[in-house]
Amino acid sequence: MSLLTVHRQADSCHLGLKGASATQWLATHGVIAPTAPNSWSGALPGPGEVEPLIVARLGASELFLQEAAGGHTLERLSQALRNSPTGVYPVLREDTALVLAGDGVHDVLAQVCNIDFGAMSPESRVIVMTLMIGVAVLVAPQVAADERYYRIWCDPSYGPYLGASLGAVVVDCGGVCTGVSA
Amino acid sequence: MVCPLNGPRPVLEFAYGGEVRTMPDPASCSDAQWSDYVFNRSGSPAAKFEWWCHIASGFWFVALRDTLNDKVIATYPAQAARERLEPPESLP
Amino acid sequence: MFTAHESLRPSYDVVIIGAGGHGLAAAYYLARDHGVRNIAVIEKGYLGGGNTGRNTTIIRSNYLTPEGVKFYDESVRLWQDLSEDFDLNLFYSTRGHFTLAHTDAAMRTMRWRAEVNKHFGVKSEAVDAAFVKRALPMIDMQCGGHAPILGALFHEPGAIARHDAVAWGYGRGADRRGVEIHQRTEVTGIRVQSGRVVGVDTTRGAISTPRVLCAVAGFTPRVLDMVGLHTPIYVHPLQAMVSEPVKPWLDPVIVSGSLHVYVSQTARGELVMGASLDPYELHSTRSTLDFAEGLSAHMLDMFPFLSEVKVNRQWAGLADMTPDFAPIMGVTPVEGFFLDAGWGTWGFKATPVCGKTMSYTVATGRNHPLIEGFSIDRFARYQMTGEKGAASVGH
Amino acid sequence: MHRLQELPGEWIDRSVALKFHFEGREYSGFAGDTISSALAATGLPYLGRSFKYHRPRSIFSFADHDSNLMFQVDGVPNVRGDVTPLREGMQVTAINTFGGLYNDKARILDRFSAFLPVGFYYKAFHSKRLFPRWERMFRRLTGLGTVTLSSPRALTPKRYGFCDVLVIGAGPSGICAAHEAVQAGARVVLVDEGLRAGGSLTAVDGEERRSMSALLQALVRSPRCDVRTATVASGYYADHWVALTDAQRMTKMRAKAVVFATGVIEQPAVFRNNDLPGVMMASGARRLVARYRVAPGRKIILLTGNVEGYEAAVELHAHGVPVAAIVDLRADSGDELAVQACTKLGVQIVKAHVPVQAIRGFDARVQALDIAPLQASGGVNRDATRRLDCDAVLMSVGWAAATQLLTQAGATTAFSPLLQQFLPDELPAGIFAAGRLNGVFDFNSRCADGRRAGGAAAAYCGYGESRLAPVARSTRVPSHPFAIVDHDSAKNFVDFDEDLQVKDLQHAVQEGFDSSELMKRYSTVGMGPSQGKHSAMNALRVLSRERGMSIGQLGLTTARPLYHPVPLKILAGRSFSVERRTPVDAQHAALGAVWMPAGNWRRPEYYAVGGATRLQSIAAEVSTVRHRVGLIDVGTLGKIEIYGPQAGEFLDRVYAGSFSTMRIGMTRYGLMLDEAGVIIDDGVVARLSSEMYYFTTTTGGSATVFRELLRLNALWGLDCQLVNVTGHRAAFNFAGPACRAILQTLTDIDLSEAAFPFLANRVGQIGGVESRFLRVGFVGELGYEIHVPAGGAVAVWNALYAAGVAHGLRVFGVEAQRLLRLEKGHLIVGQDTDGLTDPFEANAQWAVNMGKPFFVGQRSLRILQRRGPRQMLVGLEFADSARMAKESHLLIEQGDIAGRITSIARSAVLNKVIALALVTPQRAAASSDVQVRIEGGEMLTARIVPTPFYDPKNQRQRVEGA
Repeated sequence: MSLLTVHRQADSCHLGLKGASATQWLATHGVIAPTAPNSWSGALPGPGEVEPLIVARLGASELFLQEAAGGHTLERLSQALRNSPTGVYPVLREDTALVLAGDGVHDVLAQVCNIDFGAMSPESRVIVMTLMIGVAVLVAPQVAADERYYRIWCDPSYGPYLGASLGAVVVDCGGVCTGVSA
Repeated sequence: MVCPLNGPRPVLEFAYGGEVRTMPDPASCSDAQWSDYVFNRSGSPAAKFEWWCHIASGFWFVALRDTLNDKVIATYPAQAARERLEPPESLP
Repeated sequence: MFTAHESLRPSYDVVIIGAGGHGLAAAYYLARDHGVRNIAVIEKGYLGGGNTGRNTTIIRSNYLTPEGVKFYDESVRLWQDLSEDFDLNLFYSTRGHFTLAHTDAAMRTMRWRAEVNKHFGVKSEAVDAAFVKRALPMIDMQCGGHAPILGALFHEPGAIARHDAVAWGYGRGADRRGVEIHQRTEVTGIRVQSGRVVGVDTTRGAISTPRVLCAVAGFTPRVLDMVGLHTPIYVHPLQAMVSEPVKPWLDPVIVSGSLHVYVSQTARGELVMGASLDPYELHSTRSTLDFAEGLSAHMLDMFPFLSEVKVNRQWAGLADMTPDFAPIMGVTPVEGFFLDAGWGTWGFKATPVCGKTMSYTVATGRNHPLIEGFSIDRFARYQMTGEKGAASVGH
Repeated sequence: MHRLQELPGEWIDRSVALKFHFEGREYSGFAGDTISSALAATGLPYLGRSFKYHRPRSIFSFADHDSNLMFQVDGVPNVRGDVTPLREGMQVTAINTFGGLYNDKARILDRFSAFLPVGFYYKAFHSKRLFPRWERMFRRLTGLGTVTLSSPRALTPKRYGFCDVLVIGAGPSGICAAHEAVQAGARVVLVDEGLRAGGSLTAVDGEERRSMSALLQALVRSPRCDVRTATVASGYYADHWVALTDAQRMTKMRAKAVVFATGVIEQPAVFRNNDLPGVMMASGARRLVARYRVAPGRKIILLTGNVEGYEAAVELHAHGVPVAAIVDLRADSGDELAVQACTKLGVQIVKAHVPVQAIRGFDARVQALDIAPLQASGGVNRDATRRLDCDAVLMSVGWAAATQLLTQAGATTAFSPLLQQFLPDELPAGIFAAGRLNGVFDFNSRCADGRRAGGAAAAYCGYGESRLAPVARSTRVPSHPFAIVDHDSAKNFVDFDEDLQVKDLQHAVQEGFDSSELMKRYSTVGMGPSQGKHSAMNALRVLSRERGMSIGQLGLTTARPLYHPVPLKILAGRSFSVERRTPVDAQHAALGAVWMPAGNWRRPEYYAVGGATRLQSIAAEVSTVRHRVGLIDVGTLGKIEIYGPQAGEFLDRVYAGSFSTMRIGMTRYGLMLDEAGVIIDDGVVARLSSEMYYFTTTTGGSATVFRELLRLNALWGLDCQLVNVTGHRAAFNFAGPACRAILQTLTDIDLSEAAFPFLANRVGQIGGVESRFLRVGFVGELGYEIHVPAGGAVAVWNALYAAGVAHGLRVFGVEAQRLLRLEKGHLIVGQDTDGLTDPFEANAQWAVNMGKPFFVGQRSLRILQRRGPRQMLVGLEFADSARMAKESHLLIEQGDIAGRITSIARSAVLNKVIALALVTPQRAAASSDVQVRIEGGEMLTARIVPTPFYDPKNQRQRVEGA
């Protein structure tokens, strides 16, 4: 049994990349992006722990990276991007990052999103681009200690709304929220 | 609706972009041909090639959809819109 | 009420495709006012079974363009006498009509419509929030906090009527004047020779006729294909739903563009509710759950106390839309082929005036002055009639 | 009616008494009772009134369509007594009465009913003068329950659900179908509208029920099955999308396959006074007795036309409710075993008789039934009518298949003359039907049919193979075709919701409403709350008889959702309403922002400071921008980046101006058109490098414009990439004579006129935050739009604010900005243009480069150039500054409309009222006077003047020095 929570990660950093050479460029900087569309790679930390780096491929050609506070990879990459490498286009990502975890997580998701997350294997490391109560989101199902949890990213202008709405559902389901106002 | 990028999704996740139509050459066409292109539509039900966008990913593609019964027959990458589109041999 | 005809005659002076309100009204006025009696109205389903029987029965004339206002005002005038004309109670009920404005841009549009309306003698006023609150004390002026009501366009003559009865009234009136109404008869082709209409093929045989009026709403493109005419008409479903009867509490018709709701309470006590067009082309009158969900949520934004009121039934019609939200009426490049189409979501309220003007047009071969702004060639001439601003959800 | 002795298996808990009020008096029921069962047990003679004639009515079907037993409960209208559990303290009243149920003044309508035939209302009261008066009377009488206008909004959670096989109906066939599908490995959801699963079996104890209970227990325990009772499949929608509703919530279930085991609905016999309290369906009586232990009467006549009638009599007897007589419509039933069983119980059996009329007793309930022999010819020998005393009449004459949901799913049905029932004909892929719905009536067959359908559904989803053979349909006739008996005095009801009698339907047919659909519309049969569940089949039989056509030829009317009515709250759910906020939303609030909606955003309309009025605040904000420095959040603008070798080419195609040739570090106004040449959006385009541009769109258009640009990019296939950074980047406009000096203290960029001229752009930093500076002049003063990543927005805003305050800075809102731009004559797309305005009409041809090879709308502009303008956007100055026109007031010339004000404001800096107006081209010449009609019809004179009104030579942008 673990408590149902929705948590806003205010301290993580993000970077987006587009362009035909983005994957290759990233590799030259020591970061390997997954090859399958709509998938992510990275270490698998627990819901409460920080993850070093998540690298996601959105669609076929766009890349999205999240690094927890304390990491330096994204800073290094950003510096390198100032040289305007050919065929690599930086995408400003100031996403609001939320983590939904605990017992009843699927009940919460079922109230806000028309995707059958329960049937999805977390080992497949997919990224789901979908609408959640009217907002375009990225969702990464993850698993730690046999428990499912979900990372959710959205455009920061929708962040307060999505956080508060998810928070309200979570509280309704007996959970708590941190970093968002329910 | 089955998005070529994101797989099967509820239709609410998509925006409709109208029928795929071929623009006449603006330099050589007549006013009548141009206004026909701008305004007129093939409004009758049929299997039509249409623009659809998966909203959450901003991904545009072409769907062949029967507008009589809302059945999506096939989907194609957006590049198909630049090519000459022919419906598959056998339509359901 | 109606005569059943065993078979079609070999020829008619006029063939009208579509036994909905518009087609029957045209037949009625052709017979009554223009002395044309040898008319067949061909209907593939049953009388009044299309959009006439599927609409939400709102009647108003508070449009945006001078063409629109004059046209619908004439319609409202005709409406008021129809029950007596037909000797049939249409339950034409003047209820007043509020188009709520939730943004300052909407307020500007309301004032625009009010000013144009008043210019042509149509009773409309842009009213402020306090007026709305006085007239509708039960409404949540904040609309759940999502869309505060800033004011409204109040249109006093706004009305509702028993929709089916309109078709029956015109049908009976036409029938009594010798018009033949053939139900369950489908037009399969229209014969055109040298640019002139010469006949119509149906599932019950061929007819020769020099004049064909097409009044088939969502089926217009299919009929136009038969004569090879291109128009901008596109067809989207328009859905509606109705509640169980409750004791009357809502007198006027309420429309909210921002919330995509229109609602009135019928003489039976039911709430008839609608929203905006479905977002993509479809020629099927299926219902969707999304529609019922969205409309219910917005109904409760305005009227939270209806939470426990039950929705009885959903349905849909096929709306034939044009780019400028104005109809396409009158003569066409095919001689003898007349069009009454592009009615989108507002055809019901125009039923009488369409009958009047189209009967004139069919009888004389010339467009009636009231429909000149709606001609089929206005797109090629880039002379659109910009009614779009009045019709965001303006049924 | 009275309560019977306790029996094992009953659904009520006699240890918990519940007190409630009905019509103002206190009564008591038990936990587990429904409102109707508790009321029935009180012995009250009747419990409700009919819609139209206010006839007394009581329990009829007891199957969620007793629409005359809907109640007002604790302020909630139209609560269905037959399915709503009783609660302690409930306040229950009958609906649609005038003076209470037992003293209803409107009951007089029943006496006039002979004069109120169907269609009557169409034929009367239609004088134009009198109708409003009649209508007021109708509106008092109409409707059912009463809405409590003060009741609060209820928010319910909705959820999405997913399964392989959805089984609708948990009777024997449904249970077996679910079991089979679960065994095959499928994820199954089994729903039933009843409070408990088991369907028709729940009333019967015995081997059958025990075997079903065992299967059901297995399903409940299975992790792959979800059994939901008291859950209605309210509507089938495309792609196996089914709305499941219960008292609390809706689940939108996406199934891969659906098994319909929805069963059949018992249908009434139609004879005079078949609506009297005490006349009811036998199946309803069985449920009432077995579950709630309420006897329908002490002297019961059972009217039957099928074996179920005899079975009912045997069962009722076993439950301590003897049936006095069975009247069988048939001469030879073929149900000899059942007949013998009843005879053995002492039941009098009368064969080949039809009910002629029920006789009303002093208490309004049935006190006798007149029956007459049915002759072999089909005629009724009324001379041989005889009267049987009774206090209840139970009807078991036939069924209608619950095909409503199945046909919504696209299945076709065909009428079986043998079974007298519509049966599934063609089923779409993934749709299966089983059980009595499928024409399979005896218990073992229903189970087998359920297993067959469940297995096939699982196989359809990829679990196992469909291997079970079809089950033969019943050969025994469950429904009697002649259960409709005419009577000269009518009152033989077909539709109990709408009080429709046989003659009403005959009348409709005679009037020419002779198809199923037309008859329904004219008579309103089936349009009441029960949606035809007890009336559609009999109405069709009447129509069939009148027209001499078979039922199959006529066909059922289309059954649309919802299956049972669903409250708005259940459909609405929590009702999320999307809202966007800029990163400095909290800063606005702290500064006193008064909000206005802008699309999904909220924006400060102005800032209320120190008790100033709205107009004073706006005026002060404007003045500060004109004389000192102002700061506005423009972060709601759409913000797009485009990268790639062909980025300039792309912009050349989508904007009317030229951008591929624009120098790096410069910014230019862009006008976007649609294919018809109409202005749809505008913004500024900044070239940041050779292959990278950054541009803005209007707030309202940002999402749709970006999506359309993506489409065009996909269509054209140019070598460029679009990125929408609208929410990821904040934007502020820092403007006013003092802005440059202040800004220079915050950034290392050289802001001097020479280094950073008007319409240039630069990238630098403010407080370590990467910032894009665009020197634009929307408000008409020296100014910089500063675009920064959302994460740094608060820091930059605070820095600008802090640095500016010492120089008299004020933040300003949307209203002040509107006035400032109006003084500059800048148009707002959508306000100063309408849905048909082209660039020539908007005086914006300077932003159009017709010499380019192509841009969207260009070809149409060539046509529009020749057509000439239909209206022109002009500036107006008003002579009289005391009275003011409003936006949308009309220009009038010789009685005709000559134009319309699109923007208007009182300009303090110019000391006059200025406006933009769209006018007819004839009126567009400068320096001419026009008349504007304002409120009350008064006319104001205005003069057409060139724009900009303010600083026409743009000298405010050429301020030298830092």
